[in-house]
Amino acid sequence: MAELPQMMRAFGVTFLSMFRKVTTEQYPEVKVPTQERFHGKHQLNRHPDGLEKCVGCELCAWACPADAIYVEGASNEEGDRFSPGERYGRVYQINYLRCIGCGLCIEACPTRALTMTNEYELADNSRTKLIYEKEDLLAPIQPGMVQPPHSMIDDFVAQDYYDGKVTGASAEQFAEVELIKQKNQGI
Amino acid sequence: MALTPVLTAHWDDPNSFEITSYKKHGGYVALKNSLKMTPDEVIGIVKDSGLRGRGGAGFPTGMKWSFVPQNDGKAHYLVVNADESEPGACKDIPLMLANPHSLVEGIAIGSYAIRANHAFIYIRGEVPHAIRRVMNAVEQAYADGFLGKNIQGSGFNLDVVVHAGAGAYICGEETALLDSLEGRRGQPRLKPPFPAVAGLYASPTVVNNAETLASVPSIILNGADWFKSMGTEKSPGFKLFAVSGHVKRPGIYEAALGTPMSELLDYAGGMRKGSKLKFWIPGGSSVPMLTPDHIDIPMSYEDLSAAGTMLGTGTPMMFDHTTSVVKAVTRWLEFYKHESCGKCTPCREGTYWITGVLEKFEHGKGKEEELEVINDVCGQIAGRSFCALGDAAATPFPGAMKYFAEEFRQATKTSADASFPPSATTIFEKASV
Amino acid sequence: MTLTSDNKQTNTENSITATIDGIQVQVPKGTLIIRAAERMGTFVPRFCDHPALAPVAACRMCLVEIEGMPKPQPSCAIALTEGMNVKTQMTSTVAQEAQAGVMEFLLINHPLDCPVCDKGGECPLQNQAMTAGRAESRFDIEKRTFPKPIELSTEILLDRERCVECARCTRFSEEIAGDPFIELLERGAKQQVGIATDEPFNSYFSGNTVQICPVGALTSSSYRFRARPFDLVSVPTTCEHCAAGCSLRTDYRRETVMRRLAWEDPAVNEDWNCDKGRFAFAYLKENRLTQPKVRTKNGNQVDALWPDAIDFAAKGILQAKGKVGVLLGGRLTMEDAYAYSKFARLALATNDIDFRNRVNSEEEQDFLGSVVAGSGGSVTYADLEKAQNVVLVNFEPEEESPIIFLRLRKAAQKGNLKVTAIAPYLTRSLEKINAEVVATKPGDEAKVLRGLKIAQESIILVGERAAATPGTLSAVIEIAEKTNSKLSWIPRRAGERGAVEIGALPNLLPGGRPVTEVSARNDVAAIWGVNGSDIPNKPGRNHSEIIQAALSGEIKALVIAGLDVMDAPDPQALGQAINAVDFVITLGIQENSLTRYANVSLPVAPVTEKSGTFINWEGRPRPFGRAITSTNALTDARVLAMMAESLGLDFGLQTIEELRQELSSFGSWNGKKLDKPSVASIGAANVSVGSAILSTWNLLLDDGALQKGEEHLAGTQRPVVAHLSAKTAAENNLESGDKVTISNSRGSIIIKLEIIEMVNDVVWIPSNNHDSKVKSKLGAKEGDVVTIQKGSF
Amino acid sequence: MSIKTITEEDIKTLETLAAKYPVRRSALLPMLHYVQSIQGMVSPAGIQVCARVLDLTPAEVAAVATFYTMFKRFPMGKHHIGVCTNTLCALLGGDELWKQLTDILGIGHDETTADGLFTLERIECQAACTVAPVVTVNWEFMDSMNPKAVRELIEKLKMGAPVQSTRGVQITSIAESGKVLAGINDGKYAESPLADDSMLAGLRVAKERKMSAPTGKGAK
Repeated sequence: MAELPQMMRAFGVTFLSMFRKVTTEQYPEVKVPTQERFHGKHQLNRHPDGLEKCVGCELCAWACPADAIYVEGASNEEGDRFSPGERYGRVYQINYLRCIGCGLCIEACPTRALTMTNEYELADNSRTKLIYEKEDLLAPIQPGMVQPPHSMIDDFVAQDYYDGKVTGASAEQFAEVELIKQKNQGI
Repeated sequence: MALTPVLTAHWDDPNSFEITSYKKHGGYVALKNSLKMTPDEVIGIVKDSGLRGRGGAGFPTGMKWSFVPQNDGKAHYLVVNADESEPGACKDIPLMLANPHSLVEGIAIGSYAIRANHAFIYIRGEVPHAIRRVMNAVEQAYADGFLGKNIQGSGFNLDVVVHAGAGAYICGEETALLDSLEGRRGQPRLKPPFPAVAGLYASPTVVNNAETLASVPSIILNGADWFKSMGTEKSPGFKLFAVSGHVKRPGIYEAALGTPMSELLDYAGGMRKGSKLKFWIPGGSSVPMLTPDHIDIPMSYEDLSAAGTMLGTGTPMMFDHTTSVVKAVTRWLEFYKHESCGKCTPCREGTYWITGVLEKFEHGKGKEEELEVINDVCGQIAGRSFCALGDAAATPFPGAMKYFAEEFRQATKTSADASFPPSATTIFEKASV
Repeated sequence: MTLTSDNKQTNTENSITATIDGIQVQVPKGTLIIRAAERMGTFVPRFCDHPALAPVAACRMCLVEIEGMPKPQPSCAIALTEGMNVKTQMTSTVAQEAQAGVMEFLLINHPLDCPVCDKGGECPLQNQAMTAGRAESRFDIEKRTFPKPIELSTEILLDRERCVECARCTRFSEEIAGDPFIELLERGAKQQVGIATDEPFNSYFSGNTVQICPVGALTSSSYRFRARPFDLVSVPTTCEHCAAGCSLRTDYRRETVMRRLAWEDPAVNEDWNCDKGRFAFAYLKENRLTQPKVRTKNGNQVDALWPDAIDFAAKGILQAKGKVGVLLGGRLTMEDAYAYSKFARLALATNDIDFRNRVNSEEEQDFLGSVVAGSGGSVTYADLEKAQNVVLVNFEPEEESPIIFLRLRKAAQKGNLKVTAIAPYLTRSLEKINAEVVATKPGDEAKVLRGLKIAQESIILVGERAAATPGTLSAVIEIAEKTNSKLSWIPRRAGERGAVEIGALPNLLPGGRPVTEVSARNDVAAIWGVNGSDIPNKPGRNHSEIIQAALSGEIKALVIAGLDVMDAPDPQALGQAINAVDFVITLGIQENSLTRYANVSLPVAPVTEKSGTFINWEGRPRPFGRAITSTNALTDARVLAMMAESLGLDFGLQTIEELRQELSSFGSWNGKKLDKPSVASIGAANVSVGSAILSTWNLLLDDGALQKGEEHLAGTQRPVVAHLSAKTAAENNLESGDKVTISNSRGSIIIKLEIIEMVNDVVWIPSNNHDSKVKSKLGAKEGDVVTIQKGSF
Repeated sequence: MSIKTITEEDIKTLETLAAKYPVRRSALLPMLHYVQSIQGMVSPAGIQVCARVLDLTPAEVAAVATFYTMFKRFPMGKHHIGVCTNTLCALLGGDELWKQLTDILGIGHDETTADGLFTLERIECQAACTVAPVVTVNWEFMDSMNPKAVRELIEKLKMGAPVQSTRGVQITSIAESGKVLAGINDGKYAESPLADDSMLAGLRVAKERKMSAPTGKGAK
């Protein structure tokens, strides 16, 4: 019975494993956080007053090796402003069937408008649903922000936004958006 | 050397600007004599005299005249550059105030020599008083038959128009002046073609400084040898030296070229009381500055050139020990920035840049490494700009750094006004404040 | 290495040898250093330099070292001379440092807004900053800023922060276009491009400034922020607007045309094009027809499948065979027009075909058949540039063929061209080509021409409006022959010359062959694979006659293609004709009043979606390929081929290759041509106080169908005013600024009056701008008498 | 302030100015001087008029008008006060005078007082360095100024009291000098003294020290 000790050793492995921590993930019941820098779903960020950071420059689209991003710019007009400065991204689409999560788009973004979240649940049963539109990608309005379109903060120029001088929406901006809301309800 | 009043000889005559006074002292005889010669003979005398342009560049006048093509069937023009705007220069305007007829006569002789029937006197617009005197002189000369049709029965016709500028230093550059005279923005033109071939209205044109032309009648009258008996071999003749600054008696001193600065300073009564010379500039802000060490330098084209500077307009500015070099240089650069025409990149952007940085130094906020940047920027302008204005703008700073680098380093900590209180620099009498 | 302008043997007398970067070069005398270097493969960076503009050496970017010269020199302004030794940035640190210095200066005040700048990605400043710029800026004081952008016109925007003051735009406007409406303002660091407070940059050539701007300072409203250059697909195309035949570059993305640019073509448009050619393409998207429609028995138009629509159409015209008229517009490609020409003769057995949807006459038909068709390139752009004398008859170059205007201006600027214009007055554009005007009343052209001393071997350019006044074209031929002058006919639309060449006229078969000549018919029949007798031998009806015949019932069906009803000489009559006939087939790209009337409306491809050829006024073929390939739009020729097939004909022409093959087999016609017209002039009408002779032409920018949808461009239209001479105005008690009513029995136009120096008894108004719509409101043409009256009714 | 309109009479004057030159466009600077003397500025309307007379586009005229600093695109006051703050004048007291004038008048560079009396401008070198620091009134020179003289000058101008320029004419208004600059002689060339001390400084020393130029053939 020279094999017995060997067998025992083998069973020992099994036995000890019973006390090890299980590695099975209980997804989707339990969602394990990703690594901090995981390349997940994209997000289009906002300035602290709610204006969009995206200027519609298409550099992300140009950088994308998978041709997954489509952007169309447009002019900010007085009374119809979405970002500081002259230009904003009117159309913004990311096709997650194509996206390879490489993050080159993030590096290309000149305004830090585009970043990646840790959100990884990017599956669906329809191809069209996997083309995310701008509203799917925009960061939510946080307290202190107002939903564009609205003006820049009084006396501020676009550069002030890039210089980080904006900390939140001003009273005028709140009032402006409120006024528009009321007008729309009136109609 | 000595003072040689020729142009200024009769300025103390209460009516020196009237034709009667001018004629009394031999005025317009030179014109009559010239009209008896052939144009080429007139050019010959001026060539022989070695007269060099008094506007700054010092180009031989006779040679300039001889470049004009003859018998080409085109109209020729003589244009007088009386756009005196160089910081420090103040000789043409006093000349036109006190003795405008010498200029008018010079124009008539010059026009005859280059076969021009049309002359223009381009005077900067900020001096209506001088313009009045010149307009009057021209009218008087017409009335006495020294201008107009068939001058003195010679068959030579000449019309002279007095034309006022409107505030642009760049119009002192001859091609910019021509553009301005054509009713355009005074921006310099591409050369070639040179004005002698295609100048005003694309016709052969000579552009002469006012003092240059005013010197011509005396040369015609007294001969080239007389003229050459004054001055040095390469810088013959007399010149109006306008000495300004912290001297006892600022003013116009007409002396032979080559007169040492120390001598001129002596005529001007020396530096003001209790002060000592810190630096001086021989001929306008566009030429590099000198120090008291150079005070014995002869004021001639060649000697100043050898000293690394230039005669320029021959109008020395003398600054005493109370003066902040940083402030002086900053102001000059502000001037060049203001006067840059904008046509070429180095001058337009370079003056904007240097001025911005120098202003920090003036307020004691410069950084030492920026001195190197300014120096580089000056190097990027010099020799690369379209016209000489860029070169001029790149002159004051390196010139000042050569002698006063320490003062600029000081200006990284202390403002110019703190280091050199303005109250000491001003020349007001206590009583007048 | 030898560099010469062409492959001809180098003429040593006119060439010089010099050294650039150690390489010996031989170039023609007068070649600028920058060009010589470029041709040997060394690109010297530059901003202000442009080969078509006079050198200014302002930007100083192109500084190079020249042996023997103490300072670096601008290579854009100095011609290479014998033995000169030049070192560019490739071999000289002096040059390299000088260029780096200038680049640093250019960038100190330049905003860092490349991501939002329309030029980003195709920007010379951006590119050269990569080759000659520093990685980091040493400039840390405040940048110069300006509010941005400002509108120079409704079409052109200016961002002054981005401007590098190279003055290309202002020099272009002054030197090339002759419209110095933009200028450098202010001075020094504040210098900026701008307009006068009360006069916008409304030049017909303003778009070129956007293209030649080496930075993103000038942008166009229509393209602003619409796409990035790196996201566009560029294809070479030919402009479909006028008969100039400009080469264009069409940039599209996702099957939508984003912008159009001038494509350099030295023989035709050089570096330029006009704003209409550049900006007027929004119509491609307006009211596009995508589906065939047929009218059902109950009178409704419904969508139909192609085979059904084709069958329906074929049946409709079969019923009317022999009584079908074909009305075409002047904008068809040569290939498509040819298909109509063949279809009319073979399928419809008729010569009732005319492409002239505008003023026309039998005299003109004969003129086109005898002088224009098959004449090849009798006059070219190069001829115009070299010409000594040019006579313009009923032709306003800047409005009716702007590239001819640019060539004439170029020649006039050089000072050796004398232009004489037979026109009612000296327009501003005629002034810009130093033209002399022989003030002529419409109708008197023939008389004036005959009385004029015209130099031998002149060039005579006659416009399409000559058809309006009987005898003019006859006189033009007569004078051209008498003075041994070259004669060229300048139509307004891109397709007209091609339509003449392929015989889309009642009296012509392809290649200038008269329908009346039996050998001509046999020639054509052989190619078409039919008998000569199958081709109708009598001249057909022209546009006006077809309409008359439709009204009288002699014509029962109409095939209408590429035609805008508002262009018709009498839109009202055309409308009535359509109502009168039994069956109407329209082929077009847009839904409009015509297609809505049709029994069958068939959508066809616009120029961007097909290949084709326009023959420009010179007779020069301007072939172009298909830009947008993904749509299923069919060409007119393909639709006709389908219809012919449905009629059981062996028609061919299924593909563009097949079409071109067939066209090339025609060769030239050496037989008898049509007789030259010899029509007597009746002279200008006599008018009394209260009436005047109408003079009118289409302005380049007007309310034409192909300019629809481009508001920015429309904003640069010229002011709409009527012109009268001081005498005529006084007789009618009118003053400048008054409102004047111009009317006839049909209707009236109310328009502001501007009194100018012009021939008496004539009133001039634009043909198709705002309220001044001569055809639809008056149904009148040049030379007609109208009533003039102060104020409105 | 209402801007005067340019009359038919003025246009005739502009025409005569244009006629003085072999090429009419040369008269543009004089014409703009004239327009400015009428309107107190070069207004868009003034630019239009010049453009019409010379057959130029308004942009071409604006390009010229904006290049030269003497042409103002805002309405000037009755008197234009210039203070030279270029190096030499500034150091010798120009800066001090500038500060003083801004204080007294309460305005800065290229600004006009509310009463429409004064427009103040920092000006560059006036070619009068021998009489620094220099202040100009309507471009007539006030040589060798000092704070006290500046105070008196402004007071006199405010009161409408006569002020004589040291080199030029009695001060009237900026409109006057504009006409002279346009080339219209007002005949006031002899109104001021011939020359000041600085101009005669050299001659006086020469006479004092018995110096002279060599004698030539001279006028016989």
